[in-house]
Amino acid sequence: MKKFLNSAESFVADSLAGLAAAHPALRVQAEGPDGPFVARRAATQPGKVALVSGGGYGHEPLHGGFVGVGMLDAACPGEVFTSPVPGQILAAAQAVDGGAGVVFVVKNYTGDVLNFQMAAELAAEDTGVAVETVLVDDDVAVRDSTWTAGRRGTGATVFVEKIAGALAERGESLADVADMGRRVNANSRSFAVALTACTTPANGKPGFLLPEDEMEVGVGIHGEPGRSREKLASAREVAALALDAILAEPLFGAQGERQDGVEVIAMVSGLGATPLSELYILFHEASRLLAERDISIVRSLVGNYVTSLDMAGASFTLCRADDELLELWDAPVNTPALRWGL
Amino acid sequence: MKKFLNSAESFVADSLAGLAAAHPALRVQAEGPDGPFVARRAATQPGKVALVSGGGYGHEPLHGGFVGVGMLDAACPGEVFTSPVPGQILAAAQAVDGGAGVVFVVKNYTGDVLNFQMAAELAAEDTGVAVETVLVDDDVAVRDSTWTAGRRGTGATVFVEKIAGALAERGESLADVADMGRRVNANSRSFAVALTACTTPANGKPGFLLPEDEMEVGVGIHGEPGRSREKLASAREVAALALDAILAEPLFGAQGERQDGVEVIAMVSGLGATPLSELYILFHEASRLLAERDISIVRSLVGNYVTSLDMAGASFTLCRADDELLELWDAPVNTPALRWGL
Amino acid sequence: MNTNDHGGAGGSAGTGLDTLDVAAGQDWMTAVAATVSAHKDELTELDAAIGDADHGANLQRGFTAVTAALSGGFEPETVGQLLTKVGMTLISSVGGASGPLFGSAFRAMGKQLATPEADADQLALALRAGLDSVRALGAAAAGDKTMVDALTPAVKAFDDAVAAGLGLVVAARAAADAADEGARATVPMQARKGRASYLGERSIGHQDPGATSTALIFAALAETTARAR
Amino acid sequence: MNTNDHGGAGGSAGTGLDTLDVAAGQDWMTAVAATVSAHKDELTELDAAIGDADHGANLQRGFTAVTAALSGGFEPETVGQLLTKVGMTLISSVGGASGPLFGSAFRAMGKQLATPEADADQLALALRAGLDSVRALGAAAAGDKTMVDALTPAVKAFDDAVAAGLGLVVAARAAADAADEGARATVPMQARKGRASYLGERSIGHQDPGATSTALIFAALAETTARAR
Ligand SMILES: Nc1ncnc2c1ncn2[C@@H]1O[C@H](COP(=O)(O)OP(=O)(O)O)[C@@H](O)[C@H]1O
Ligand SMILES: Nc1ncnc2c1ncn2[C@@H]1O[C@H](COP(=O)(O)OP(=O)(O)O)[C@@H](O)[C@H]1O
Ligand SMILES: [Mg+2]
Ligand SMILES: [Mg+2]
Ligand SMILES: [Mg+2]
Ligand SMILES: [Mg+2]
Repeated sequence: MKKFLNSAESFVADSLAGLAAAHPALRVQAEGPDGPFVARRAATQPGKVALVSGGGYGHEPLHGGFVGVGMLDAACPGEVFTSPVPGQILAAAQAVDGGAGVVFVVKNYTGDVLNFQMAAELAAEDTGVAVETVLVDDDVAVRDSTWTAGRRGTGATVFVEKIAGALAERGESLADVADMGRRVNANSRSFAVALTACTTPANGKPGFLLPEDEMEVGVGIHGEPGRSREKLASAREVAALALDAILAEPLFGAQGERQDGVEVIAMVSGLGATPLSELYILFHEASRLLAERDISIVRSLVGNYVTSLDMAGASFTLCRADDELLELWDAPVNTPALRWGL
Repeated sequence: MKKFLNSAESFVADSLAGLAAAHPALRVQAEGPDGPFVARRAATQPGKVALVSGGGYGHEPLHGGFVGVGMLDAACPGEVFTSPVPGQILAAAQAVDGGAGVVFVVKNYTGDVLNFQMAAELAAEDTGVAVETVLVDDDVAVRDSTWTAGRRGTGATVFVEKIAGALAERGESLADVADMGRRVNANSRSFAVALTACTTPANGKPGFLLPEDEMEVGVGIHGEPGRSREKLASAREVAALALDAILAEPLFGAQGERQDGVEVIAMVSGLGATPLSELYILFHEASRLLAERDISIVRSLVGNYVTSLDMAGASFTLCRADDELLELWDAPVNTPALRWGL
Repeated sequence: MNTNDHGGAGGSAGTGLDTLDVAAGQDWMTAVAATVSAHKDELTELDAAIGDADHGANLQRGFTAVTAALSGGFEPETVGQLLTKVGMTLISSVGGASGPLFGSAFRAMGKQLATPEADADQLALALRAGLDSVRALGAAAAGDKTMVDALTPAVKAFDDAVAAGLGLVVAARAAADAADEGARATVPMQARKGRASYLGERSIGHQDPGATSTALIFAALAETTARAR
Repeated sequence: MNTNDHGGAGGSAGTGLDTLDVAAGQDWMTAVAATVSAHKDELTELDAAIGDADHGANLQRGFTAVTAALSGGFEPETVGQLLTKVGMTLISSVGGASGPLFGSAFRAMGKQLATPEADADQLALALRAGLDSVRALGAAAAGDKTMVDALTPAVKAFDDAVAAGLGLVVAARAAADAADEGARATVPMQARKGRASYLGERSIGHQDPGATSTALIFAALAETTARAR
């Protein structure tokens, strides 16, 4: 295993210590009965709805890198690829509640869902903190059905956290902020492709072995194999494959037709080990393909936003936008990984 | 070779097209007799000194990602790891000159030095554009001597571009902006360690092979091997190794002594394939080591800023700061890769 | 992986325990912690194939925390208090899917056992409550390729043995065997719950990690009860 | 790598060229483009070992551009115009260290050859000017493990042959052999200029890519001049 670390056991704690050292505007509550969690150093403005997210470690900058004005109030990192525990989530919620309640932004994985659900129950039973939960489930690589765990939450999390975070900053109500989060999720779809597996510090070896000329198509962000293994394809083909899967969703209009007037926020996120130069190539191809369908990219992110440790690969996320969403998108934000207007 | 690309030949052009698509505030002059270069879409304010940098492709976000208000006016990308050519640099300089002259920020590599030098000569001979050149040579892994090509330019480039860019934005003179760039360079030192080699699209295979339990110490950003090959070490040891090399420089005070009052801007940059979680671990260790010597980190960057394609590794850069440098560091900047206050 | 490598212990009704008291409950947890540690890498590898390669680390972290929680001056008066503590500790230390699921199973069992010494009938009811709580929380049905596929046959085998009057040792052994068989039966299943469901058909051909660790927990129970005190 | 694989062409004074006219100059460049393409991967691999793995691609791009520049209706009247064009084209298409260095070498040669047909003496002077300009620009001395270590002995061998009255074909052959030998002599050197200098002692044991391509350029000259028209 080739990683910069001191030990698998201290991976998360050491990394959080680095986050704290690098970002004085954040405070990191250390591991323990009340942690770990990352929060803004400044207390929540009374009356402002707080946003708390979290999930397994290994997706940086998600979620700790999105804590700050205009986005999250706190993030709860679990162990690598392991959801945080209820006590930790509850502690974060209590720490950042400004009296107006807390929105949990939860990626749809059984572990995250159950642990946040237990935290919400504890909050209801033992504290006065009102909680609403927004489930993020944007990954179209997962064939959804009522009988399964449903789609995974991936790239749309960034959009949900940014846009609902901006609404919270305006002083809107718990219900409204949560509804906005749900709306952004409903408007968003993702698809990812991997060129290599990732290696968890605890496991020490790649989750799977991929020959030089193959790629995993429809992967998630936890190192699991994807829907299928295919021959390595050009950037153009990879972008087409991902966008075809995403645009098959009725959300983006009838398939095969030109979509005059459809506007999207587009993200191409690296999965951890793919350099920016390649992400721009994918974004170029994606923007060509969308232009062909008359879908306009009105805002975009290209970079490492939702990653999977050291996996080489990229995810594509589109969020169908409207004026309200765009206004909230453009609102000032000041976090380690997303910053503008401040 | 596992990369998202269409062809080795179109790698740079496709990637620049993606940069252009993602950042409407930038314009990308396509390849050709006058290109490629990346420039701000808005014309240079008359009287503002323009900053032009450039170098081989493969170091993204350097340099194109640092074009924007408060930093560069234009960046000239060469082919992968190949410096740009004089005509391209001259075209960029002419395009962004606002009448107050142009500062070339040049990383100290023979190719970059010669090509920028020729461009400067052409500017002097054929145009009215006044040019000053700032050479960046911060990499202490290279044993310097009057007989060699000198130290490489790496991480300090970001500091030079940010701080000199801020001074230019204030309307200072060509000589002053260039001097500031030189001062930042003189105040900065870097050291990098690689866990894997990188693969250029044209070559298609890694530049060297590194066993699972070894690392290259003192590498540059062009895939060349480092000063020595060592057994893989812990994050703590890697940080110590890098900082020992950097702090051996008299710039940071007498060695072994506590350095009360020494303030630095610190950067830990990934080399391309190293995830943020690991960079934070390294930053944590670096901040501990500096604290032990009473050196204060007053500003910091942790992320992928100066990369080497898909190399796994990290570089450490320290810039000895003072009030003037910090004020310029804190000045507003709006580029794809560095943004605050705007 | 054959999870039945519990090292001897025949389980003939004569030599082991008739009831599970607090001390035996603690022994059970010690045995679980040991077997989880011993099988950590195997659990992780099963999870790497169809999940996210953390199940071994998750359970080791959890049962290390359980061991610590039970040793640090904690003196439960009832088996229920013990198992509730186990459940709470798992919930607060494991995370992931398995933390809340195993955690609530132990909590549900704990609720049923407000006694310093549980007999086989009481344990049967408690195990059933544990299963019910996993099903209520995770909404997995039999055949979904989850821990439910080991838990369900284990609880049934325990029930059947108790109903047949065979006593704790035999019931625990029967449950362990059934759990192991149930775990192995997940191999050909296509996952419909948990991370493995994301793989669709590609989940077929791999044994479910949570079902496997469930079998380890039952094997530890069989081992503990079979041991003469 | 033996860069002398110029395929036949003995170089006996009788069969080849006595002078280099514009057409022969063009042939030379065609031959350089061909040999650079043929050796692209080898040049890249040499550069991968002690540099940045782009020398093959750089020169292929450069001489492809040269070929295009010379074919597109460009009709130079003097050898100087031709070589100046070659130099300008290399400067504007190669980048890296080798672009300006080779480019100014050809430009400096071009300045010396304001004639439709250069004889061996004129060429000797021009080659010397090329070497001088590389040394002025790159500041590399003999032994620094750069193209200078192929260029210097090549120019000297050319000079010596011309001074001995041996004519163009023999001079070019001698220069090519000397360049090749010079390139191979870079193997044990420790680099003091260019990227390879960053490696310190680790640069020892590898042949310099720029010296190697220099030898290819001289081999192409020998081949071109040796060929009967
Ligand atoms: N909905 C569910 N119901 C029952 N068991 C489940 C469910 N989802 C997952 N599991 C079990 O949890 C196991 C995975 O646990 P673990 O790896 O620790 O958590 P995670 O999947 O969050 O990484 C699976 O092997 C499966 O047996
Ligand atoms: N200062 C110098 N003087 C002469 N030749 C040099 C100098 N620096 C580098 N070179 C030559 O340039 C060659 C490298 O060219 P190339 O790989 O195309 O450029 P780069 O080093 O910029 O990638 C080296 O092998 C060496 O022969
Ligand atoms: Mg997990
Ligand atoms: Mg180069
Ligand atoms: Mg798991
Ligand atoms: Mg090179």
